[in-house]
Amino acid sequence: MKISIQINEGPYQHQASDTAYQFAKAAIERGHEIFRVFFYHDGVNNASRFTIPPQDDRNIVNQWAELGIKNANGEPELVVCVAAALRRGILDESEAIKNGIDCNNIHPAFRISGLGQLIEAGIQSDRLVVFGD
Amino acid sequence: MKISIQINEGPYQHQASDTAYQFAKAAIERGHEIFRVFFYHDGVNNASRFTIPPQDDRNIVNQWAELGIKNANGEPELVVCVAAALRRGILDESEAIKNGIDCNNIHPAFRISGLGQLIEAGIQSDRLVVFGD
Amino acid sequence: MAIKKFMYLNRRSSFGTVYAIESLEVVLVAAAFDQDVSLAFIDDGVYQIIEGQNTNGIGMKNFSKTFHALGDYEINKLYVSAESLEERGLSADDLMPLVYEDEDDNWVEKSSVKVVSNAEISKIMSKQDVCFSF
Amino acid sequence: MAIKKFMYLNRRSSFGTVYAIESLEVVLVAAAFDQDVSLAFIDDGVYQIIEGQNTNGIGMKNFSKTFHALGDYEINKLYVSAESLEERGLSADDLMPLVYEDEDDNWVEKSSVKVVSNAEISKIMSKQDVCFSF
Amino acid sequence: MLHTVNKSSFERNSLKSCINTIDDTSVILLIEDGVISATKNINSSMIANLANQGRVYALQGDVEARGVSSKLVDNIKLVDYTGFVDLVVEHGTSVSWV
Amino acid sequence: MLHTVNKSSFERNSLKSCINTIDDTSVILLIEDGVISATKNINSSMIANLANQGRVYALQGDVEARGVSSKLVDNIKLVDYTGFVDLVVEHGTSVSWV
Repeated sequence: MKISIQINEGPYQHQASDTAYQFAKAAIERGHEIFRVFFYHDGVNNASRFTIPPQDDRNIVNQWAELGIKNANGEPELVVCVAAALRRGILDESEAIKNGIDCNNIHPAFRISGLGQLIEAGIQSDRLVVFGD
Repeated sequence: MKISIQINEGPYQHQASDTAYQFAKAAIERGHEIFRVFFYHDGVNNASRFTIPPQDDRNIVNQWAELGIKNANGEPELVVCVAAALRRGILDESEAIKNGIDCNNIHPAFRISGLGQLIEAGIQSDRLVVFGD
Repeated sequence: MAIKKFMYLNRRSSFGTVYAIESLEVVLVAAAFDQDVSLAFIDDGVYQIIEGQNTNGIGMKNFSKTFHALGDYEINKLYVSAESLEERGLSADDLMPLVYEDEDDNWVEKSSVKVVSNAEISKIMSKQDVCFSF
Repeated sequence: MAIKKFMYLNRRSSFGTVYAIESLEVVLVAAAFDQDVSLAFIDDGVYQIIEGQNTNGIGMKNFSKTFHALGDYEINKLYVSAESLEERGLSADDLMPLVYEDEDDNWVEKSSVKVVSNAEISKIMSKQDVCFSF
Repeated sequence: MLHTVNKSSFERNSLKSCINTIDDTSVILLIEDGVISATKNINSSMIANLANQGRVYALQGDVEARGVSSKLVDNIKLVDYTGFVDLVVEHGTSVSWV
Repeated sequence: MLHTVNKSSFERNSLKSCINTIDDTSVILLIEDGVISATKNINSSMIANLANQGRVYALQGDVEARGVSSKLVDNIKLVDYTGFVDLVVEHGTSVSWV
């Protein structure tokens, strides 16, 4: 089955991203396809390549990245909502340049796109599961 | 009176930072001293200089910065907990270099420091008010 | 492409958290996709469409007017829990008069807001393909 | 410098949100400041110190053992709401046996956990100079 | 003491816990979504008595934002942010029921 | 349908709202702090009947993390993350009571 996931909360503060990750991993192991993971609200903070958790703790951003969720064109299907991301300071190279900021902080396993990608995930997938606060 | 503030949530997702800002502004206008604002948990995300809210919305990070809360040595007293910040990807230059990251994202009106600064704020201030989820 | 039924479940009030405004942003985008869209307002979500919101005192954007735009996008199924209203001492009269023009009925202006029981919301929910919660 | 009375108010369980572990991190730092420290566990906060937590299944750090270290830092006033325990079907026997050695009483090992009524927590709270909530 | 509550009594248990724990001299300030608890609703009995004693405040900006100015329980005292600051100064230790 | 609830019935109203709204064929999966509602406590009557009908699941990892394995209401079905995936696949549309 094609399953998509929406994540509304950032890493560490709430368990949402942890649970969603365990769910996505289990779904893949079960032979399902994760069509897309859409990071919305504070969920966009899961995409920061700047996170440095303590050594004895899990690295949530890297866990997501290592799942390697991509589409047939090899593009990441860990998708970060652009409006929510800008509001919270998650930038890719193009948004950084556009806004005159010297640097980006998005992890390369993620990509920034519009809210239409969430609707599309709902249309294209057999199931959509939301994880939030 | 000396008043300190603890903020547990990031910008936009929760009203906590907005309310704390309005409170701090009113306290200063009332002639009180804001001894320190300590950003903990997701509160550290208030310190990102990368945030770009929509043009018709408030810029919470800049609002805090414009309050210009500093100590007698001219150092910012908008203090971000280092452990919480690293976990969530808020870095100053020194932490970025130490962790091999090419860039920092902290707004210059804030500084990163340890949890001891929160305890010290509790000791030194006449009042401490917490804003959270 | 088959039309899917999408429900947006709104359970929180507007300014304490960002969920309400960012939910509305999704709904407006969804309008472009020609799907079947319903909004459910239960629990404190009913406060999202209460009449007379004024954010001057809190320095935040008053986006409640944006709900009036939904009708123009043919989003006109806003289900409000009667029980949630009643528990909160509210009635349908306290809500914003959100309307749409019915193209199948000579463009007559009709109300988009339907106050229904939880049992009815349950039935409507059961027919959805996708439920977004914020 | 005068000693101040600090209370840490814990109202949430351990793994659903980060507040519990980051609160404990503050308490451990506070120990170095020689202030008077009390911890209150009410509502779902009582689950923070329940015996037998095992996080193997959720991929998160089990920091519950860290509570055992508090006694070594002379943090030995852990007040647990009797009403909160009872509502949750729990009793003092379900809690971790957290102890300290009393330097004023020949280093006898004593319990750091005191199950008290909300009325008693209220009295203790009234005497605090600072209350941290997470 | 000053106790602040920032969530609706419908969504969370924080107001109930606060009321269960405060002493006779404490006051409550409802802020953010907490002002929903200042309205006449099925939970109003939780605060009606305290309000009659003049011990319940609500942040005016939050009340107006939520469109409930005309629906408040009797004897709730409205304050602005300056009033919030004054309450913090007057009432000693602050406890946030976040 | 599958309804997930991730908060304790003591802290929030989400379980109550879920139960008030679901139809007779829906099942509930308690995850994260939601598993607290799977324990024997003063709120247990909310789910006891649904559990007896075999319609209440709880995520085992979350139950064990919170140390409440021995305190569950009768007939709660424990699942791991794979079981969670299977519930999503079997029960059609998922609703998250976040």
